[in-house]
Amino acid sequence: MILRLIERTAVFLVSLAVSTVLVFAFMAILPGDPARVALGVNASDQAVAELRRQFGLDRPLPTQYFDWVGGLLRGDLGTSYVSKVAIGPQVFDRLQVTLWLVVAGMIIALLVAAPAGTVMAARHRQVSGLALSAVSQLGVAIPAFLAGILLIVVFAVKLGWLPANGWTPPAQDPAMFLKQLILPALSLGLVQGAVLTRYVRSAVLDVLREDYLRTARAKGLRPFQALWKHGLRNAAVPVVTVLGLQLATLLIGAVVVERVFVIPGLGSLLLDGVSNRDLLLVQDVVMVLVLAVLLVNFLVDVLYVALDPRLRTAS
Amino acid sequence: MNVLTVRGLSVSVRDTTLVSDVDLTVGAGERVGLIGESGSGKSLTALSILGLLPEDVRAGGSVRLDGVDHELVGADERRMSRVRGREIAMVFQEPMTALNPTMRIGDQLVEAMLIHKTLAKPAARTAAAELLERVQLPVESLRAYPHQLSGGMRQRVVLALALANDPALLICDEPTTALDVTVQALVLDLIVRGVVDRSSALLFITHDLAVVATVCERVLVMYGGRVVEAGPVAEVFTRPRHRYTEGLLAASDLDTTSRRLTTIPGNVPPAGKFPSGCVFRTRCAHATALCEETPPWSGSEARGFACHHPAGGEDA
Amino acid sequence: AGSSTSSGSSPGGEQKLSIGLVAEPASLDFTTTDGAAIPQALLGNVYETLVKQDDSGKIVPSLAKSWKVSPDRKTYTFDLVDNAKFTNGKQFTASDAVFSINRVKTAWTISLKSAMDVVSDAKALSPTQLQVTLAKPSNDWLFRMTTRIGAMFSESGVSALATDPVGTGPFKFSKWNRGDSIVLARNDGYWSTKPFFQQITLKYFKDATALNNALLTNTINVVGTVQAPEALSQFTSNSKYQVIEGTTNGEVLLSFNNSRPVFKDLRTRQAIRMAIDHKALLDTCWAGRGKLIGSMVPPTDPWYEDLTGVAPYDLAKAKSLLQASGAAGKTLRLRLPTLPYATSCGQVVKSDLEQAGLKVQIDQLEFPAAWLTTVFKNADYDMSIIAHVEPRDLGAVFGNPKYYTRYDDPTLQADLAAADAGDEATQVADMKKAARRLSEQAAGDWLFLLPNLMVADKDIKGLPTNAITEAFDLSQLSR
Amino acid sequence: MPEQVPTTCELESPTAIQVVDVVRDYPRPRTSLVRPAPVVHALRGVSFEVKQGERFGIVGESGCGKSTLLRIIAALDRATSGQVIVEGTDITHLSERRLRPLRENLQLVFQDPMSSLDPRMRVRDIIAEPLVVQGHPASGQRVRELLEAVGLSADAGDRYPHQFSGGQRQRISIARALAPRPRILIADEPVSALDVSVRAQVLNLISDLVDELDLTLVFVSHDLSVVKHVCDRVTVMHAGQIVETGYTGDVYAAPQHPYTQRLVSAIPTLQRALSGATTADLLTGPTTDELLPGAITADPLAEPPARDPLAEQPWKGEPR
Amino acid sequence: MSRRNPSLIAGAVIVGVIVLMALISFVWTPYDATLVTPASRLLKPSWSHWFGTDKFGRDILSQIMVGSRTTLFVGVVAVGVAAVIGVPLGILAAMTRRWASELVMRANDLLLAFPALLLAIMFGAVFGASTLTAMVAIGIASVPSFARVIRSGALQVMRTEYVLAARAAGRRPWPIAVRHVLPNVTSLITVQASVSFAIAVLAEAALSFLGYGTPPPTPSWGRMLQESQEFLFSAPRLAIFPGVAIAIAVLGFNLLGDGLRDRFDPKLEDRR
Ligand SMILES: Nc1ncnc2c1ncn2[C@@H]1O[C@H](COP(=O)(O)OP(=O)(O)OP(=O)(O)O)[C@@H](O)[C@H]1O
Ligand SMILES: Nc1ncnc2c1ncn2[C@@H]1O[C@H](COP(=O)(O)OP(=O)(O)OP(=O)(O)O)[C@@H](O)[C@H]1O
Ligand SMILES: [Mg+2]
Ligand SMILES: [Mg+2]
Ligand code: NI
Repeated sequence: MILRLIERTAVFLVSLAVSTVLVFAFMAILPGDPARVALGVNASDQAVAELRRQFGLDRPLPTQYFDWVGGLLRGDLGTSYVSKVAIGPQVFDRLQVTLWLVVAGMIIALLVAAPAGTVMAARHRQVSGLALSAVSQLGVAIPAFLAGILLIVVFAVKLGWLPANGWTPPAQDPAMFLKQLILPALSLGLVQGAVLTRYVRSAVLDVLREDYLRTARAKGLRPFQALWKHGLRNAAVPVVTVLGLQLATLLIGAVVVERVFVIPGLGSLLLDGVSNRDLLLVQDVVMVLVLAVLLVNFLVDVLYVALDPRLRTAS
Repeated sequence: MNVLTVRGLSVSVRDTTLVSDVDLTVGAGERVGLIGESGSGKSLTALSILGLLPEDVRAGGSVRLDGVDHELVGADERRMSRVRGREIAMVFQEPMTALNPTMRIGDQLVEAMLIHKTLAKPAARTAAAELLERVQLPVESLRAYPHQLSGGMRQRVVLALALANDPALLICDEPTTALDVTVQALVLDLIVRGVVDRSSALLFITHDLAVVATVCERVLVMYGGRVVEAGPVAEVFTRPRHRYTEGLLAASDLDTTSRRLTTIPGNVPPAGKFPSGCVFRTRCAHATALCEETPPWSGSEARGFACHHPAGGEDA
Repeated sequence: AGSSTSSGSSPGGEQKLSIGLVAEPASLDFTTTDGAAIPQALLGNVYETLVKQDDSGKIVPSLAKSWKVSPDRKTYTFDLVDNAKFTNGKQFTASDAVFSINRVKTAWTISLKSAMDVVSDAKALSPTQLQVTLAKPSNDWLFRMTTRIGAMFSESGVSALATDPVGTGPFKFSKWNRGDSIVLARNDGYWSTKPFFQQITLKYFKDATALNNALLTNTINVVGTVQAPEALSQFTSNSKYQVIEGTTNGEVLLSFNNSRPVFKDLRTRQAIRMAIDHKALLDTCWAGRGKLIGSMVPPTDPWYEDLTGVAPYDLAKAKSLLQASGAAGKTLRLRLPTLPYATSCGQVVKSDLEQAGLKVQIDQLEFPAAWLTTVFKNADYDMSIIAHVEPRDLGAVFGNPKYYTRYDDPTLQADLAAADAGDEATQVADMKKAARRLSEQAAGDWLFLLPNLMVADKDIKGLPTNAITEAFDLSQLSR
Repeated sequence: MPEQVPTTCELESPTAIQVVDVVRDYPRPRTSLVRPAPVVHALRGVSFEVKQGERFGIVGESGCGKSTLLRIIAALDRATSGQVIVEGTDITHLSERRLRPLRENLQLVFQDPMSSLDPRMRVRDIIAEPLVVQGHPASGQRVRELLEAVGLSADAGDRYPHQFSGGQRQRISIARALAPRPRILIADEPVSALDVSVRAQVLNLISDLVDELDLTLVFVSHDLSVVKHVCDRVTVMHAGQIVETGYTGDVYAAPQHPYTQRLVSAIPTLQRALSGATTADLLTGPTTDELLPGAITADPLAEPPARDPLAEQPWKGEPR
Repeated sequence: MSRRNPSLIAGAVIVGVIVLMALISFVWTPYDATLVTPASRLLKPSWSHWFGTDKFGRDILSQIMVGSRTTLFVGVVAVGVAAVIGVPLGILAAMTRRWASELVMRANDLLLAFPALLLAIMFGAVFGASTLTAMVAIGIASVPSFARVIRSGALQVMRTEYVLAARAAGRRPWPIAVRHVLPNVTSLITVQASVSFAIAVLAEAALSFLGYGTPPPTPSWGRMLQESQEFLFSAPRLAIFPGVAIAIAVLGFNLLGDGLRDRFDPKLEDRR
């Protein structure tokens, strides 16, 4: 088990190293000179050259790369070319915002999906199961931003129950934070929940077909008890994978919802960075996202081991 | 006195009848075998006794268990769950998948006893260890997960599970087909000893004539969803009356001095495609127009057959 | 209703206001970072200039109480106020002004700094008197002093311009929640009339609809620039809100790359202007809000003339002109920045021109980066659409052959030079000439002038009708 | 058909297959970065000879290495060490191209009648595949001949495997094996998945064909009674090793090795049962390894763990 | 068989209608979908304009019809890229030696760290925002899921005895891949493709919303939705039609995927 962890950690670290190269290389081919964008269009070539020197953009690419990676290792993400402020704290702040949003969304998704998916599977031949199935199919088909827009129209503009957009850090005003979190988290959560529901359903259906569930019933457990005691943990394994992947894709996928609800998250930072050609910022944000995805995958792997004893034995 | 009484059991899925008109009794401490080739309806018969048929499959007829005051066919889950694992226990065919892979063996055993509150928790743990010992597994197996055990060991765990609450009736559905002969020998012995010690009744399903002959006292032969012949093992296997039983016995006799084996012509039809009347008539060398009528049961329930042209009978 | 707001009067009588705007600045340093968003937030509020423009476009005193121009129009003497203080506690003196003017040439990097090239000398005659000498007479210089070029910095306050601006204005910079808002607080040591609001938050929205929704749900009190004019109806019909409609400096220009052979022919350029039904275009893409102008001059400039009649909509004429010039059937690349009005108008332009016999291929270039590089710097385009929002930018856009319009017209350049050097009357006359020539030569097509559209809570007072400067003057606002 | 008495083949007939000290180790996935990867010793030095025209049986319990051995004989897998000589040619190190004569000469029939036929190919193409691969003209005539030889109607060629019963599928599998006119037929548990009545049909078919075509037969089974019926000679394998080889009748009647003794006694038969044998009688002989306490191990036969649940489900939680 | 598979039927019908609509739009639409006619802007649905018109006076039905071409194009490109790269990769990973296969799958996992939207934005920035670049990016981002599914399917096929039989007959690895493995994973490919199709349609909508998708004036449902935003209160139908179109298309492909999965699922088929 320890060895498996060591192995997974090694894979994680190597993937991380390879991704830094990929991300850096990708940024290097991005057209648009960051110095020129920062200086405006009529800037003299001389001023541009000066700025390039100041940012170290005139050095050979390998030097720039190792400088950047060295900085990352020290936890120093550098200084933005455009706004001239340290990137680290900014990315950290935005990441927090996105994490709140994504985690709240996933919790809602899970709260929706776990019972709905289970009921759908357990009653997949009955009207209630089919109806739920149809609803979730529809949910899957609605883009999150459309859901967001609809939620705003109904709950913010028409009913006026909640603010239409904006973001307040929880430390500043917890009540406002919650109010502003609800709608965006719902629009992420309901749509992701619909997707997740389908996975829960198929995982539970698979488990329902397993022989050991029949054994459990032959022991005298009622169908629901059997599912609860023997099925859920086994069904959790595939669901955890999907959950991990959703969490990872949502970190960037939330950008659409961030746009609709005017939330200063990591995704909007990335979009701003791209349109301002704030190269270093983009590079850092992409790296943070990649790190997050790899980390989530790593954790999912670890969670498997906890869930599935078959993975634990090392003879 | 009969532990299990099955009368006119039929099983059908949508418009196809898979099992029809099965009568079957198992007396206390009696070991009854149910044999037949693949698809003859053995498993469905067993599952309908336990009420564990797959979803869209329906059972009809009557299944009564001694000591249970209600009909088992069509009983609701709540009542059935009290019978399952307590009065009737079952060992399934596939030992590799019958156990929950994420739960320790000990916990699965203890659970079996806690469900029916036959024992309190601490006592159940000791009982679980004893059970393992009975099926000749080391006590350490309590802490093992299923994947750490071999197929034979798992099948013994399943057997231990089934025996946990001293059931009145144990049903084994091909419990050893997935096992090697040496392991099969051990498991068969454990099953027989288990039921004899508890003086439980045993309904043993297999397609292996030799196994059923070794384990059981009485045997029922199924074909095409019907019981075609029944009787004491020694009698059915030495003087078969139904032509199918006769064919089966011949085909499984590998001890012939001839290099060629006797065969039953043709193939087993798929479910629902069995002929009307005598289900065996399309493959029977003795079939006549008479066989288009369903043959009545001849003889008693304890020894009888359903054939218009029985072997060793009037035309002998 | 019912939801809490981030503004409004709190029990202590502290007045707060929240204004929704579209483009968030990338930095707070307009000396090295281009773009209109920084002066919009800081100029006139945090930084002040010696002179400023009033609502009607006239140049009026600000940090300079008065000024005199020498007869040769080359020497300007300013009398400065004596009670202005920077927010870092330093007194504002003439030497700060000298420092600020000289610093433009040495430390600024943005292109606009060239407006200061004409200055040959600046010196402090006394702590309250400043003398600036120009190399040649220039009307434009004094005007540019009303823009960010003329912003007054403290010698000891320029170390962290990007994050910590220091000025003499009615507000001081308080906080920047990046990606969200900039907070300005009242400068209680302000030398002149102190603003009404204690705190003003400038909230930035990338999405026009979100901006409207924020007002509808009381998250903000003012929509600073309406980017979705079609949605205005929901406010006009609601008595809780006031809608302000005025003019701006933003000429939405359908620019031609005049260096391309196809645009060398005057007939082609004229044909394009005539093929476009400007009225219908304004109606479809900006909900009819805005003003049709026939040249590069907004109505608030002294030399404005209505030139919409120079090239009236005439599809038949456009067709025949295109036939005559041989441009009919050619494909032109219309490379649009990703901005709402450009995307919207581009589709109308395409449709109109195609009816006249041209083929138009639309590309979208991400704004600012990709558009600036491709269209603006490399002039790799046939046509584009962009609003030129700098004040009095006719000369900048068409007077310089190296500019992205690549318009090289010696006659026009001569007119512009004369206008800059002459007295006020000459300036107006020459500029009118230039504007008319531009229109007749069809150097581009002026689709319309962006309106100054604002929506605010009914009780907000002091909102400017016209937005003709770079600044958004917050000090006049009250409730 | 005249009845045939099992004949032991003459000793002087030439050797068809010679297996010399074959070892096969399978590496298992590493569990440690430092320790060497654990190894499964599937075969631990197996040697035997099969004469031409002989019917040779191999029995042994699950996992003892029977299939591995067959794969090595058929050059579908490489031995870790040792030699396999088929009709005089050492095939152990031949390149795939030089193996062509072997591929024609030696053909296989597998256990699972479902999994050994490609469900997406017509029976005709399945049977013709060995011919096509080896560049023979795949005439419809030959396919019909083969179908007929295994007792299927000629129109069976147009259908797909799932339209046949288990026994019929096994016939198709046999027809395919016979297509390139092999001299050696290797059958890996060909009847273990079949019902008794079908088993009899298939066993008869194999017997008949082997006689008719004068084939050398290597027949693998875990069921000693089947081997005893089909084969002249048998070798008993246990844990990757051969424990006993001899004429089937002898081995069955008088097993020498303790393992063979246990194996033979564990086989339930009708005769013994009817003469009163009980389950306890199956258990004579030395006890199984399994019975030794503390034998909890990772099951070598366990399926690879469900590491990759994702793989089974297309991912659709993508950007929205 | 499909008699009892409503998902499959519903999915096939919806997808069929979309394909038909796209095909018809090449030869006929009620109006020119890109022609700006200020005179008829913002018309309510009527007999002459069934779905009404947008702010440019363009007929919405015509735009929806032409937009279905974009939708299909998007799906075909994204799924095409994903399948063309992912399927061989998956088969390769199943058929090669352990370390090579491990390498392929690790590279695949790495790609998983670049979610579709991120990749699309980065591609858009480098190669310019267009439907094609966005969809190539989405396609590349879908490669991992294809490769994984195909690999696990191919591994199962590789374990079957008919592959062993083919080898015994003398077939080389690549012919086996083509003759036996590929045909037996086609069902998986089809299922995965229909699901990826749905993902691509959603991604296009999201990207158009962010301004990284289909540039105007090419009609696209995603962009129509984005353009309709300022009319949410005055003319919500502008959002409803494309919104419903997207939802129905995604629903159609998802249903098709589910239906195909049930159709091909051996567990469901073998269930007795
Ligand atoms: N859920 C079901 N739906 C349709 N047919 C079914 C179902 N379950 C079983 N059958 C059919 O019923 C028949 C009898 O099945 P059953 O499982 O009882 O056979 P069996 O005698 O146990 O065979 P085996 O030896 O293969 O286990 C078979 O032909 C089977 O195909
Ligand atoms: N490709 C492989 N990789 C690793 N181990 C293998 C491989 N093939 C076989 N083994 C191992 O080698 C041993 C012998 O396997 P083999 O399949 O030859 O047994 P068998 O006698 O044919 O068993 P069965 O009767 O179950 O078919 C087993 O322990 C098996 O797990
Ligand atoms: Mg069965
Ligand atoms: Mg084997
Ligand atoms: Ni009969």
